[in-house]
Amino acid sequence: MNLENYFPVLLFILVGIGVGVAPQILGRILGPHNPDDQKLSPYECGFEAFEDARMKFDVRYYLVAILFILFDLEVAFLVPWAAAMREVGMLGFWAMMIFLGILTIGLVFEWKKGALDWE
Amino acid sequence: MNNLNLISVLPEIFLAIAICAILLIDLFLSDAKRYITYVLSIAALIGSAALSLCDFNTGATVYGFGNMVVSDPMSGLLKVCTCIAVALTLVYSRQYLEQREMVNGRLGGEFYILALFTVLGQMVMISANNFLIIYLGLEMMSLALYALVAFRRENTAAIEAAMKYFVLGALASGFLLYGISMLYGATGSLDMTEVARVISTGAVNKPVLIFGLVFVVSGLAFKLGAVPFHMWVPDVYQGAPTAVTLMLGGAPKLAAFAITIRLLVETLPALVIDWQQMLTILAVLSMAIGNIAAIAQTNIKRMLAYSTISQIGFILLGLLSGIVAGADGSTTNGYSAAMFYVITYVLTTLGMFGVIMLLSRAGFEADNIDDFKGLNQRSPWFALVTLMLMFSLAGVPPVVGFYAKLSVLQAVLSTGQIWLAVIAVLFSLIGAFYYLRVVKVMYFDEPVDNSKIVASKDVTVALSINGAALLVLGLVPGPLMTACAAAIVKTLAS
Amino acid sequence: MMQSTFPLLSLAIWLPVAFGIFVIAFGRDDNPNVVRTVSLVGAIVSFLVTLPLVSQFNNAAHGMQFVEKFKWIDIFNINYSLGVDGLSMWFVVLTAFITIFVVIAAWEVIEKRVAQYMGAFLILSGLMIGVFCALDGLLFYVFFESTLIPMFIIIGVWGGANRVYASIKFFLYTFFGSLLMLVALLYLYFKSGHSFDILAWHTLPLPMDAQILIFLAFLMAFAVKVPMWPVHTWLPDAHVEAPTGGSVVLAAIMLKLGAYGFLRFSLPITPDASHYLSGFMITLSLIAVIYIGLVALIQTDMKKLVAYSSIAHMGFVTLGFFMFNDMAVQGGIVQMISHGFVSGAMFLCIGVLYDRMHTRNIADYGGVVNKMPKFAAFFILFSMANAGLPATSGFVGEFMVILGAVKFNFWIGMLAATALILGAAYSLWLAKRVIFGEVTNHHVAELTDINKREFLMLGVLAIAVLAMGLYPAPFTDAMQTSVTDLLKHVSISKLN
Amino acid sequence: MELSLVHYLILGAILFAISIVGIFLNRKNIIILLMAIELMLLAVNMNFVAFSYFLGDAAGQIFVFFILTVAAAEAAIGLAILVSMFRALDTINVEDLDSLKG
Amino acid sequence: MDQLLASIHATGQSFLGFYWPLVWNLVKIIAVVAPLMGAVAYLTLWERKVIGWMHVRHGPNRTGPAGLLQPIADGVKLLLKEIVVPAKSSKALFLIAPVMTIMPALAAWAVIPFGPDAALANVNAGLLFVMAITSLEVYGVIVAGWASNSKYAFLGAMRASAQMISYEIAMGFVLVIILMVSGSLNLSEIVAQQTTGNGANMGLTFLSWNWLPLLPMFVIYIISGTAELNRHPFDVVEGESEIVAGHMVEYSGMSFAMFFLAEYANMWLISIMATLMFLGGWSSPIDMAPFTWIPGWIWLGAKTWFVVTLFIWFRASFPRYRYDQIMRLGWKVFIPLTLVYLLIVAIWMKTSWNIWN
Repeated sequence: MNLENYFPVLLFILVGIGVGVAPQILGRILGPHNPDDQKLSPYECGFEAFEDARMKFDVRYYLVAILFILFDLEVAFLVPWAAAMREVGMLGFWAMMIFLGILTIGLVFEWKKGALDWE
Repeated sequence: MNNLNLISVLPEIFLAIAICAILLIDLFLSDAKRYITYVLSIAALIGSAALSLCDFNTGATVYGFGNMVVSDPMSGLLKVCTCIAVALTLVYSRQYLEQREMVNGRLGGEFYILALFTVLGQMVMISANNFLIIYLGLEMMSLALYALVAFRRENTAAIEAAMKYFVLGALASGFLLYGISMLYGATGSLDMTEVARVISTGAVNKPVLIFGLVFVVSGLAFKLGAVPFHMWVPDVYQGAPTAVTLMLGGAPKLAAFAITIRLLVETLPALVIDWQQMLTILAVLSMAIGNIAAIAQTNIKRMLAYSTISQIGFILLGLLSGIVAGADGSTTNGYSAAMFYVITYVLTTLGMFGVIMLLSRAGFEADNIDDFKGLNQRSPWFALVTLMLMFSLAGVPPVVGFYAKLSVLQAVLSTGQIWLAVIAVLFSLIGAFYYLRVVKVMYFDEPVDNSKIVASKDVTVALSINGAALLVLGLVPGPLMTACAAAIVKTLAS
Repeated sequence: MMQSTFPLLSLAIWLPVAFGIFVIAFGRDDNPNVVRTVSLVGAIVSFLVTLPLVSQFNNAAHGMQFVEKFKWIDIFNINYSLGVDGLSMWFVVLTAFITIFVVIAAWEVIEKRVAQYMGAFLILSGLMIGVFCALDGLLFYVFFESTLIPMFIIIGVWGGANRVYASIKFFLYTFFGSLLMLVALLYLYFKSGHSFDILAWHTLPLPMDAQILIFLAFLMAFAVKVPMWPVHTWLPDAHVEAPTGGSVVLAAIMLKLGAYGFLRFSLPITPDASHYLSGFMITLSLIAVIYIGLVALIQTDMKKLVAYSSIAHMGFVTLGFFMFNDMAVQGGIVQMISHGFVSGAMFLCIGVLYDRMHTRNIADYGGVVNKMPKFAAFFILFSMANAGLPATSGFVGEFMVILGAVKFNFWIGMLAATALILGAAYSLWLAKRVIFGEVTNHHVAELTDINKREFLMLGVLAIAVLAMGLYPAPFTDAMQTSVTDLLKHVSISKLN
Repeated sequence: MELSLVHYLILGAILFAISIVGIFLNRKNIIILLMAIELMLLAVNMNFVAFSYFLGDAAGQIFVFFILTVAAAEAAIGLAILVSMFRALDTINVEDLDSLKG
Repeated sequence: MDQLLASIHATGQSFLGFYWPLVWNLVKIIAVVAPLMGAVAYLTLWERKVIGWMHVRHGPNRTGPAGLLQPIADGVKLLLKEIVVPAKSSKALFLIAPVMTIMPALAAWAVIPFGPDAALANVNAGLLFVMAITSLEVYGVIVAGWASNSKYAFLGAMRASAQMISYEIAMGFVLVIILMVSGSLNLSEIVAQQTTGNGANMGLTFLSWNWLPLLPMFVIYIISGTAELNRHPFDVVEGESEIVAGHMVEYSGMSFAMFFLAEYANMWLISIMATLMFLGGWSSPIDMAPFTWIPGWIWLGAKTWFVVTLFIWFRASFPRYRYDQIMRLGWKVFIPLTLVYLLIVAIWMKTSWNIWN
């Protein structure tokens, strides 16, 4: 393992954070700072907020998240296979075909169950 | 992957294909035709059982998928039992599920499919010869079970049970995995045959191994529901829909038994002294807590949960008194005794929850022991079946539960642990008390509600066969015992 | 051993069981008479098949007769092995015999779930015969334990007000005892090189401490069943709450299972421990005989009184067994058989009264003779037999035991003999209070005498009691050889 | 300082211990419970990767791959149950899971 | 050139010793970030200009010649604005969210090669790294929405995250297909692979670029990229008419600018990725005289600029999608399509017509 190659990556991440933090501090210093109640209230088209903004939300968002996890993992499985595709031979090929077949069945299942419908 | 040997996992492959097919077919069925899913599921299980039976009959040990899986007599027998157990579960549950709209409408036949997935997971576990496969099988089963427990998501008890089951189940997997990681670190392999070989050469770090063993045993104890890792069992049994309770109280025990054998007996025979001690503690505690706590229960599912814990104690008792090497084919030993115990226990549990579901109706769960009041007057036949089940659990001859206890006790005594046998016997006396209580309410009390018990033909037949099987096995336990012994001997010899 | 060509014992065991299952499976409560008739036929047929045992029994032969042996559970080397000798032969017949009366006694009395009642008794009968016939330790245990299930149900379902308590107590007491026996059986199994053969165990050398532990384990099982003081407390409850048939079977047969166990297991397998602990056993027996006799005296409930008297009588039996001489042991066995008739008859009598008055309280009766002369005659007869007056079967057994006891130790003989007086006291006093005197109340005044069915039933038993009292030879002759063999065996130490 | 196998194992053990403490001592929020479970699996992964690297055996890393996958599936189900629970009980407090007892 | 580098290294080493690699890498990073920031700034101007032209307007033209100083003026203005932190918000998270948004947008550039061997970190798993770090983008969005404690922000964040992850799957598939055909996760090698093949042999390198055999994937990548960026026509998350500005509604001043910067940095990132993966990176389209004179980085820049302009073009051309349509497109069109195409490519590669040997 040569982790040295990843050192710039780490550094870049730190710089990225720096680029995020510095302007905000700068803005804080340079900009005015005179808050009042109206300014600090959440945007509500002029109404007072009725309830906590962190309300119950549509379960479909959550469903999307779950489906995403599953499909994304599938991608994660595909990546090493794809990288080694030339080496794994026919057995590897068919193994992945079966994997994808099962996945397709899953997709069909979700589709038919309406998990992919938004309205 | 030089030896793919698909033949070694033919039952699993068949079942996997069947699941995919059923999943797709079910999508296109209307509620009126949902029974097709049911029939197909049963057919898939029977087919899988038949294939496993063929495996068992050949008596050969076949490794497949680059030694990832193994098909040996033990796996064959356990797989047959698993398939039959879940098939029976489905038969018993059908009416229950239909009445609670768990197999129609929005959910479709998902219940059946999840049930099949649990079977697949169990079969994978049973056949595993690699830590990875054990884990995958375990999770395939557990994930499906988590979902099943939470299947009635408007039911608060079920949801609570699901949450508890999930958290502690995941915890158990974590323990098991942590232990496995240690074993892997100490031996450098995930292949269980290889691990056993490496350990036998002695070139391993013993403390790391022991450390791993502790976690492995804890993880297994969690899955089996042995004290002090049992806290999920009562809550989950009680909270889950009865059909699901059966699904997780029955067949999974077989798989848990299988991985216990695979992990402890096949992989770590060198540490037998260590894990036998741990199992002794678990066994005694399980029998004690299980039996004593069961007495106080008024909810029959909860009572059966504690009863399960105590029975697990007995199974562990068998496991800890096995002899790792040197068993010849003519005698039985602790492992085959435990195997016989677990198989007959599953059979009994199936019947018991079958009866509970039978008594439940739409909008009414026969959850309390009091709901069994006067069953003999409402339906003498089912009361008789329940009587058999209860006495089997209590270990009273001539029902098969007795022979299970007998073979375990004889295994315990064969290793000279008389005090352990006496403790076991005393706790089974305590156990007899709460089983008797069920018989008491069925036979001695007047029925509270006189409504007729509606049982469909298939349930009646299945329950009758189940009850009769207990009796028949009680009268001629020999063949099954011999089968278990042969399976264990051949499996451990290879 | 003589291997029999015809499976007589199997037939004796499984015929009633088969009838029982048939009755339970197909009997319907809407025409109970059919059920009753079928059951009676079953009981009679089952009895008839046991008769060849008597006629073909070879009094002179040593060892087991009518032997059957098949492999059962191969892997444990457990055999389906049956056989009877002089110790057990009569009990097979007795069991089948008593079952007939149980069926008859229930004829009009049991109205709810007749099929289950009859079926349970038939099955129970078969299982108890199995206990007496089993020559394999595990088979014995299976039969021994299986009897609990039907009895539990019988007491619990058709019993009296406090039946739940009684039945559970009955079950747990006996279950507890037998579980320890199971451990002992398994221990012997290993000691004998993986064999459950009781006869092989008889010759198995055992060290003293092992013998004592095994003896105590067996004692737990059998003492509860007999029952011996101080583990007898389940019996009065069970008897009081059980239906008449239940009490009859309990007293007549079930108690004998325990006593029989001493003969078949404790004495021959652990002879040294038996000798060593004989003083202890004798003490317990004497306590049972005397103390329980006194307790019986003060009972106000008829059934309870008879129940305590049963315990006292069974004390005689165990007393006899631990004298280690021919006379006493034979006396014990005769006493067992006789008690089977007598106590059965006593409970049937009480059942007759209870069916009419629905009370078992002695104080509620009095002057019954005025209304039920035929019944009174029987009652007096059985009470006398219970007291052990000469010319009744009760006399033979007790007399032999006392003789044997005197031979063993005079003072023990004396103490046992005092029990005869006690027995006379509580039995006859019971008779006096219930039967004689003026008609005490209008309930008694409304009593009707026994009908043909009851007359037949009590009459046959009366004949049996008298016959055995006057001519006990068939019984003693049959057991002579076996008892001698047993004692010879017991006198040889197994220690080395 | 050179990182040895033991360092990784200790890190793994610490993570594992934290997760267990999180599961057993946490009485407030089930989400924390779920996170603790994930942490536990990560501790295991840490072990596997460390062993795998120091043993020069790829099998351990493959195992990690599978653990990650399963952990995701597990998290999905766990969250699904959590959502159902919130809808049914209107709470995600651990302490409110108390209707089943005895 | 090499000599110059060597002497710089030697000098640096002698002055800074152990810390020299750090400093040198910082220098390189700044060499990437600074132009990037410039590009981002001027992308906003370019966008406004292009849209203006398409609307037949002038676009910004007051600040500086032809409006060239407009981005600077915007920047200064934002810098001088007050950063309002709403009273009900989770303060810490509220301020961290912009950082979490901009960080991945920048860090991904660590592995982007600007020429053969001209990447900051020429790591083997470059493609994977980009996939991984861009996935973090969604955290910034959801944290911003959550921390604001405002309904609009919350809803916007929900929508945005759902949309982003939906399209990420399709994108992932596309990347896997690229990986299959190039057999490497290293971005330089992915580019290098595109300069081989039949087309390249004939001198027509652009025919060997992945865009041709993988044309559907290229299209899907571009569209998914648009959706990932929450840009028009997939900008329902900040759809001004519905939920004002989505997760950014409560932000102001520099905090707001961070989101803005991140979006445009990501635009560049997606564009350069598309260029690297489908358009042959720095290779010239035709392997002959006038084209090969132009240095690779200019080709790269030009291609990237072309793709970026595509995004702007979309914005000006398409009406906004409804949310359900967006989700349907992602799940029911793109995922099956990419899955099928993955199978096709896999089989293709197993046949004798395989063009990616």
